[in-house]
Amino acid sequence: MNDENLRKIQAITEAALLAAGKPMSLEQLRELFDEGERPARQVMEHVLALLEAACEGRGFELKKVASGYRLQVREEYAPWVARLFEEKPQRYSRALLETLALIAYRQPITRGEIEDIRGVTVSSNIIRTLLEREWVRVVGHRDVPGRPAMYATTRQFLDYFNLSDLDQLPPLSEVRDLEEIGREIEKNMQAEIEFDASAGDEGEGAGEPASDTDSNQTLH
Amino acid sequence: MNDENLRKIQAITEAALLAAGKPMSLEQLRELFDEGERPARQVMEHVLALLEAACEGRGFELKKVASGYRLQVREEYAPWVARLFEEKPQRYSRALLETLALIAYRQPITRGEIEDIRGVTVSSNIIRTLLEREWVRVVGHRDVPGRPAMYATTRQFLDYFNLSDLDQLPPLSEVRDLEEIGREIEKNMQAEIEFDASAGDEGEGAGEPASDTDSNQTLH
Amino acid sequence: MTEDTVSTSQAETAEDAPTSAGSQVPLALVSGKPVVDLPRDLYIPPDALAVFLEAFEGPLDLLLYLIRRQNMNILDIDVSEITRQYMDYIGAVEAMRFELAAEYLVMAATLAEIKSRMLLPRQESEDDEEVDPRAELIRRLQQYERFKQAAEDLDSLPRLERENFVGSAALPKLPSSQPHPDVELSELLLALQGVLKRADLFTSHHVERERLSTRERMSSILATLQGDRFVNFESLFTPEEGRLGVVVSFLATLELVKEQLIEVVQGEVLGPIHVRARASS
Repeated sequence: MNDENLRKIQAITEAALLAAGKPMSLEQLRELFDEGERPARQVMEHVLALLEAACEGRGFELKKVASGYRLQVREEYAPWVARLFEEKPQRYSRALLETLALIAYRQPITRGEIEDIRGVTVSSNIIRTLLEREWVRVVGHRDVPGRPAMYATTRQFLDYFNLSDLDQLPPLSEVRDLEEIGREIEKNMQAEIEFDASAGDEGEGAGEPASDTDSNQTLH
Repeated sequence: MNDENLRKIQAITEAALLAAGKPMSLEQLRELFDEGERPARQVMEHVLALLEAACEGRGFELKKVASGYRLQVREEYAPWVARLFEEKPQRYSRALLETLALIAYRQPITRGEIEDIRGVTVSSNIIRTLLEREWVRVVGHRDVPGRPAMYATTRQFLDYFNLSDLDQLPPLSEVRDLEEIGREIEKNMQAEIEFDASAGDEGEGAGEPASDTDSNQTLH
Repeated sequence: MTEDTVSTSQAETAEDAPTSAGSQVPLALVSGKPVVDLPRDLYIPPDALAVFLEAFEGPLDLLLYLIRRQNMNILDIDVSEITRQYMDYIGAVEAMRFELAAEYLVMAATLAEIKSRMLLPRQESEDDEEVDPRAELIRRLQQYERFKQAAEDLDSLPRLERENFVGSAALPKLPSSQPHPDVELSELLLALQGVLKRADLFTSHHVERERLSTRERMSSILATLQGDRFVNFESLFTPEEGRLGVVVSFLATLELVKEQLIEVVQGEVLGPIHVRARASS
């Protein structure tokens, strides 16, 4: 068996393992070849050793597992490869955004106070999500029965929204004015377009109807 | 950007392409990296060139298709690799291929226009199959009565046929324009009349292409 | 290896088949006369008629086939001969009572019309350039042949699952990652606007205009007042922030007192002032 022949068997083996995307036994690999050209077991083993060496320094490696040999992405590259499989994040609910906005504008504020203004209960999930994202934190407890936690926004919240401090949020009077909001959004979008042509694809959908239960409001 | 860094980006790129098992665009590849370490476009292009070279002599190659880059088994090893798959590769009917060819070369095109050229109705099944395979899509409606859908091919179509661009389709055979055809016919009929009024009944062997050299005749 | 998977089309199969009908039993009666043999020059045996409609992609395809059999050039078709063969074909198929697609009959009519027009003396006209009655048919045949060829070219391109296989490798253990949704500031403001509009319905609530920096400072002061301990009032101020910063801190402290969130204690007149969170007591 000359070198050229070995190289060809090695390339075919690599090709087959990549096309199969699953483990193949030594026998299965040998059966890719016509009887007349089928490499002996020892030759096949030798070729697999050659292939293993040839994957040195590459993105993948040859692994022997129970059902045979397979090519596998090297574990050291898992952090990058994992990004391929990140699920597209869900959008936040209207309820969450309202809660966040109230914490930003009315901090420190308790859950009960948020509920009073929103007219509906605030789910624990929303609070937990905001805490996990480190956009809000508990800054104390109000001295009333039950000692409810008071929430405030964090530095990470400001960083995320590109604010240096809360004063950079538009004043409430402007927030009440729909046209003002429209202008604001337009301005933001203009800025996005200027700085990042691709950003324009997102962010316009904010006006979607609230998906959760807060449409049936009850008076307290 | 030093060599070690480039090698790492190259290995990550290879790992990601093998993990994805489908084409990835330059941008998608760059987005595997955190902003801080994200390679510039030129660097990424350089890395892809390095990767392409590194696949020399192996079982697979880097291929650029319409939706990006993919690692694929070298065609020369397809005969061995095909044995992995029990099922024979799918064959497509002439009707489907002709419809697909018309959409590919004449896009955007309506079903009626396809039928005009093929001289037969196009079955809904064919259109549905093409849409389901995501080889074609509706790109609009022609502004005529009934507003028929106009079809065009997709990137997946190009990917499937190993093309990066519609320009890479085999060129259409030439067609002589109608005026030219008209002249040819005149010429031929003239010849028929002159030489043998009854030639039309036999006709065998009359297939010599009319050459342009004997075009001393003018239309009436 | 791949070549033998590419089988010939049915039309070609028919072409290769024996030419003799091989039967003396009348196939059918056509116009009262028994049809014993299939028409001359037809290379489709009777049993192949069953696949006739599938074998050809319509009348243009059949015409091209007939033209090729005669070694004719498309530009130079002998309409009478082709029409005769075409009609024989149609007749045979109809005689076998196979359902014939309407397109074939339309083409038969078209051919008959062309043939009759070609028999008429040619009329010369001053204004109209005379159009050969075959021209439109030739144009269509040429056009169809182009795309028939293009379809064959397409079919012979290397393609996935036949000549090309995308490489994939097994995955190592991947770190789990939980992506966060993105939020635009404008979304946040719209949400707030929505809630304020609703809140307006509940007249008991008024969210008044306020310096947000004061509320922010209230939060941070509260955050430093964790636990039960008293904190020196002066430590709430950061002189490096300048006059404005000190004023904000002071306003925040007053607001906290007003909202009864902190208590302020002074042990003696002009003595040190201490504050602590009320809830912590």
